[in-house]
Amino acid sequence: MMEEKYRVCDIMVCAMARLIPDGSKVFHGVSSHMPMIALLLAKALHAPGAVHLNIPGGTDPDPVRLKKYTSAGPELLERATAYFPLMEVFDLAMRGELDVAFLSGIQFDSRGNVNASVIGDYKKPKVRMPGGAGSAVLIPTAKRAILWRTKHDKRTFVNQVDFVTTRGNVERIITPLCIFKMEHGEMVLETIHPTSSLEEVEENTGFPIKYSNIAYTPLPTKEELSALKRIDPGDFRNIEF
Amino acid sequence: MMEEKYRVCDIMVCAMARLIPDGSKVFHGVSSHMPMIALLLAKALHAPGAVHLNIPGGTDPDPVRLKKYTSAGPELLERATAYFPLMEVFDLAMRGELDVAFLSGIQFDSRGNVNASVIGDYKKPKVRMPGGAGSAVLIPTAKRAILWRTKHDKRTFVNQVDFVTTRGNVERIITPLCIFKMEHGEMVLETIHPTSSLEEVEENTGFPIKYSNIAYTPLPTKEELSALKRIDPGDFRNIEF
Amino acid sequence: MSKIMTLQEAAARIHDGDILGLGGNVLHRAPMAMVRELVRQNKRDLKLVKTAGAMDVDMLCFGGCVSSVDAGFISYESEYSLAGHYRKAVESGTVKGNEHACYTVISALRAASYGVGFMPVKGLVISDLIDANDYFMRVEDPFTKEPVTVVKAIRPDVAVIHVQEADEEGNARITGPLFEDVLFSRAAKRIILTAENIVHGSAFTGSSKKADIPHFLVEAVVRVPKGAAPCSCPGSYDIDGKNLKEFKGLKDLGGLNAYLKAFEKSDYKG
Amino acid sequence: MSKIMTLQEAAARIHDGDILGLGGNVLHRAPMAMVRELVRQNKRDLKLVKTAGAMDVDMLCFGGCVSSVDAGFISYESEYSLAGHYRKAVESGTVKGNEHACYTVISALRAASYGVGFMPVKGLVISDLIDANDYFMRVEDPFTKEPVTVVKAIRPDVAVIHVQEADEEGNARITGPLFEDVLFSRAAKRIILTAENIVHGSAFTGSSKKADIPHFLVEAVVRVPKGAAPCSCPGSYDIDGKNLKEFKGLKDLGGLNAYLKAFEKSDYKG
Repeated sequence: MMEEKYRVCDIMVCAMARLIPDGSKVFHGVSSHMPMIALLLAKALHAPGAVHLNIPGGTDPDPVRLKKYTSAGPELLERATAYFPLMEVFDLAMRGELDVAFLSGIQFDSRGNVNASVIGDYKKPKVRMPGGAGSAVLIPTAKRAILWRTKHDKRTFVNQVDFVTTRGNVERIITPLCIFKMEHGEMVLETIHPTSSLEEVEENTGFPIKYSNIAYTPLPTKEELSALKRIDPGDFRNIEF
Repeated sequence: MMEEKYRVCDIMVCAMARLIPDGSKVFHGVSSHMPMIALLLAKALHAPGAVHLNIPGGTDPDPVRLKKYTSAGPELLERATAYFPLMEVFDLAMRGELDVAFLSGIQFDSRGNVNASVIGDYKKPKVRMPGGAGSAVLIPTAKRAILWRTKHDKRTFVNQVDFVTTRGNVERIITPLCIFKMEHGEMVLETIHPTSSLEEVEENTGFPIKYSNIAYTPLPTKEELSALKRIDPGDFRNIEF
Repeated sequence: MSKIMTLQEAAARIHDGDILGLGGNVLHRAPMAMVRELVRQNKRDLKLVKTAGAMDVDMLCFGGCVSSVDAGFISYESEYSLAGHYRKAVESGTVKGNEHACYTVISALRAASYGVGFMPVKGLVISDLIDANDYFMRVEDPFTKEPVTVVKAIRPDVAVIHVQEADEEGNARITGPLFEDVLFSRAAKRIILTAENIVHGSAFTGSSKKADIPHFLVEAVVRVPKGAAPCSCPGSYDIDGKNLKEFKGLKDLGGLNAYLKAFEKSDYKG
Repeated sequence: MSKIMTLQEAAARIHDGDILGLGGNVLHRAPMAMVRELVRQNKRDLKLVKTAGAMDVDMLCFGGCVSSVDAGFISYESEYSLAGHYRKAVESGTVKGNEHACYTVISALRAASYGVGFMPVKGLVISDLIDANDYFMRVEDPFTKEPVTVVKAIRPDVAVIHVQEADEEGNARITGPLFEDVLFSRAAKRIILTAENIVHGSAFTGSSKKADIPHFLVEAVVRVPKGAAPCSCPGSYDIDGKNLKEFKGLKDLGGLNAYLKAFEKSDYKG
C-alpha cells in the first residue's frame, strides 16, 4: 500500500480540502498553514464558492504570495471582497452560522476531549502550551469542527487528556497516520493513510483503536498536486513536519 | 429689560454654547438643531477644542451647509477627523467619558424627572410621543446632561411627570423663558431671559418657582451673533419656534 | 451565484408576523422602496425594529402592516415633525409601541449578533421603561454583585438595508454613515438588500474600501435606483421635501394607495 | 494640543502593576519599540492582555516585567514556534497564565468598552477553563433561564497600539488588519500610540478613510519608524526573520540587554 512518492503533508492537506463543501463558510486561525492551503485548494477545485474566513479579516482573499511564518498576515486582505475580522468570525460561529472551523490541540482522547492548555496543574503547569486560541468557543459552536495535528504519538492521542480545553462536536481529526472520526461520542478510525498502516496507528495511539472496516485515505490526485504547487509554491504545507 | 431686537432662539443657543467648555466631548442627536448650532458656535469662539459627536459619526465635522430637516445627516461626516458613530458615543457615555449630552423631553418636573414617552397609560397611551432616543441612558451617564425645550408652559413643566423616561443628573434645562438648574435634586430658576420676566416664568410653570436671587441670562454678544450668521445662515436655530 | 431578484420577489420573502429590521436612520437611507412594496403586498403583523425611524415606520403603520415597533425614537425630526400614523396606531392600541433607548436597541442587536440572549446595559438605571417592558430586567452582576439592567436580545427574522452599491452575490458597500446597518446585517437571520447600483465584484476586491456586508450574510439583492427616496441617500440624492409633504398630507388609505401607485414605475424599474 | 513625546516619556506613563493591552496580533503590528522600552525601564508586575501574542509577550516575560498574561494564544506561529520565555515563566510560577479563548478576551474587552462588568459568551460551554479561572462563571440567562457562561470585563489601565499614521493630537489610522486594536482603544482607560509616521490632521479630514482612533481617546503619541520591527507592519515592512532568530537565541538577561541596546538608536530617533 505504501506509495513512496506521496508525502504525508500532501495527503493530509488534500484530505482536509475534500472535507470542504462548495458554498461553506470556513475559518482557519494562526499557525494554520495546512488548513489555509487546504481551503485555497478546495476553492481552486471543487468548492469555488467556499468562503475563506481568517484572522486579519479578508473574506475570500486572493493573496499573491503566502508567507512561511504566518497564517494571519495582511496578505489575507489582498483582493478580498469584504472585511470580516476575527471577532466577527467568532460572532458568526456563536450565531450557529460558521460551517467549518479548522482547529488543533496538543492532546486528544477517544471521547473528543481536546487539550491545548497545560500538562499538569493549571496554576503551575509542567508544560504551558500556547493555548487553544479559538478552540474553546469554536469547537462547540461551529457546525463542523475539523482538527488536525502533525504529531501522532501516545503523548498526543491519550487515554485521558490532562486538561479539557474543550469537548464535543469534534468531527474529525486528521493526523500524519490516519483520519479519526467522531461517531456517537467516540473516536473511530475512518481511514488510514496509504503511507501508514493499522499497526502503526495502533502503536502510536494511547487508546484502543476502533473501526468498522479498514479503509484508506484516497491519495492526492494529479490535479490536486498540480494545484497545490501553484497555490503553495513555497511548500509551506510541509513546515509543521 | 425687554430687548426688542434679541430673539429667544439666539439667546437660547448662545446660552447653550457658553455651557460648553473647551476640550469637552459633546453629543447631540436627532431633532437637535439648537444644540448642534450651539456646539458649532462654541467651537468657533471659546471652545475650539470641544469635540463634536453626533449620530452619523463624523468627529468634528466641518459641514459646508447644514440641513434644515435633519441634525443626523451625512453632512456631519464632511471633513471629520474620525468615524465615531452613535453606538460608540453611547459606549463612551457608558464608560463615563462623555462630558456633555444635549437632550430633550416633553414633560419635566421639579425633581428632574423627564418624560419623553407617553401621556397616559404606557400600553395604550393618550399621547404617544416620539420617544426619548438616547435620553434614558445618556442622562444618567453623561457627566453633564443639558436639556432644552422650546415650549415653556404648564403642560411641559408639570408638578409630576406622567411617565419617568429617566431621572436625575439633569444639569440644566434651557427654555424660551429661562434657565433652570438642578440643585440638590431640585430644579431652581438660574436666570430669566431678558425677553421674559419672573411673572411669565411663574405663570407658565406647573410647579412653584424657587430661586435664590433674580438674575438674567446674558444677551448674545455681537461676536456671537455674527458667528451665528456665518454658521447658520439658514436660521435653522429658529425652526422649533 | 446571483441573488438578484425583483422588488416584488424580495418582498414576498418577508412574511406576516416577521420581526423586521429597517436600515438607515430617520430620513436617511431608509429602505423606502421595500417599505412601499410591503404596503402594496398588504403585509400584516410586522414587528419593526429600528433605533430612530421616521417615514418608513410611519408608512407601514399607515398601511396597517405593523403590530409592534421597538425603537428609541419615531419622528421626522424638526422640519417635518411628528409621525402621525405611528402615533395614532399606538394611541388606538393597534400597534404596540415598545419604547427603547436607542442604545438598548443597539444592545439588543449586539446580543443577537453575539448569539446570546441578553446584554447588560450600563445606563438604564432609573426609568419606568424597565418595569413597563418585559424586555428589560434588573439583575445582579455575577462578579461585582452590583445591580445592572439587562435587555433581551432582538434577532430580526429579516432586515432590509438600502445600500449604494452591491454586487449580484450580495457584497455591499455603504457610502457615508453606516448607522446601525452593519450591526443589523449581523443580528438578523436573513438580509435583503436594495441597492442604488449593482456593481461588479471587482469593485470591492480591487479597492482598499472593502464591502461592509459580505455576500454570505445576504439572501436577496434588488436593484432599485432611488430606493431610499423620498428619504436621502448619501452620495446619491437628498430628500424630496415636496414628496414628503405630499405623503404627510394624505388623509386615508385611498390616498396612500394612489401615492404608492405613483411610485410603481420607479420602484419596479430594477 | 500636541501629545507628541519621546518613547521614554511615554513608557514612563506605564506603571508597575498596570493592566497593559498590547495591539497587533502574533507577529503583526506588535508595539515592539514600546515593549523594548518597558524592559529597559525595568517595569514590574505588568498584567498583559492580548488575544494572540508572540514576541511582545515573550520579551516582557524574558525581562521579568510580567505577573500575568490574559490571552488565547501565545506563540510565534509555525516557523518561529514556541514562546519559550513565556512558557518558562508560567511553568516556574512567576507568571500567571490566564488562559482565555481569544473570543473571551474580545468579549471581556467589549464589556469594558460598553461600561459593563461582564459579557455573556455563547460558545464557552464545556471547558475546564471555566472552573479553573475566576473570570468565568456559569449563570442563568435572566430571560430564557438557560445556562450561559459569562466572562468578567477586562479594562486595561493602558493599551499600547502601533499605527502607521497618527497626527500630533492622536487621531490615528491603521493600514491593513485592525485586529483587536480599535476595540482596545475603546476598552482601555488610557491609550498610548506609537506611529510609523506623524501626519497632518488634514490627512484624515481630507480623506474618505477617517481616523480609526479619535484623538480624544489618546493620551500620548510617539513617532517610532520601525516601531513594530522585527515584527511586521502592514504596508510598511515585513518581519525581520534574522533579528527574530537572534532574539530567540538569546540565553540570558545580559544577552537581552545587549539586544535591546542595539535597538536604542532606532527606537529613540523619534
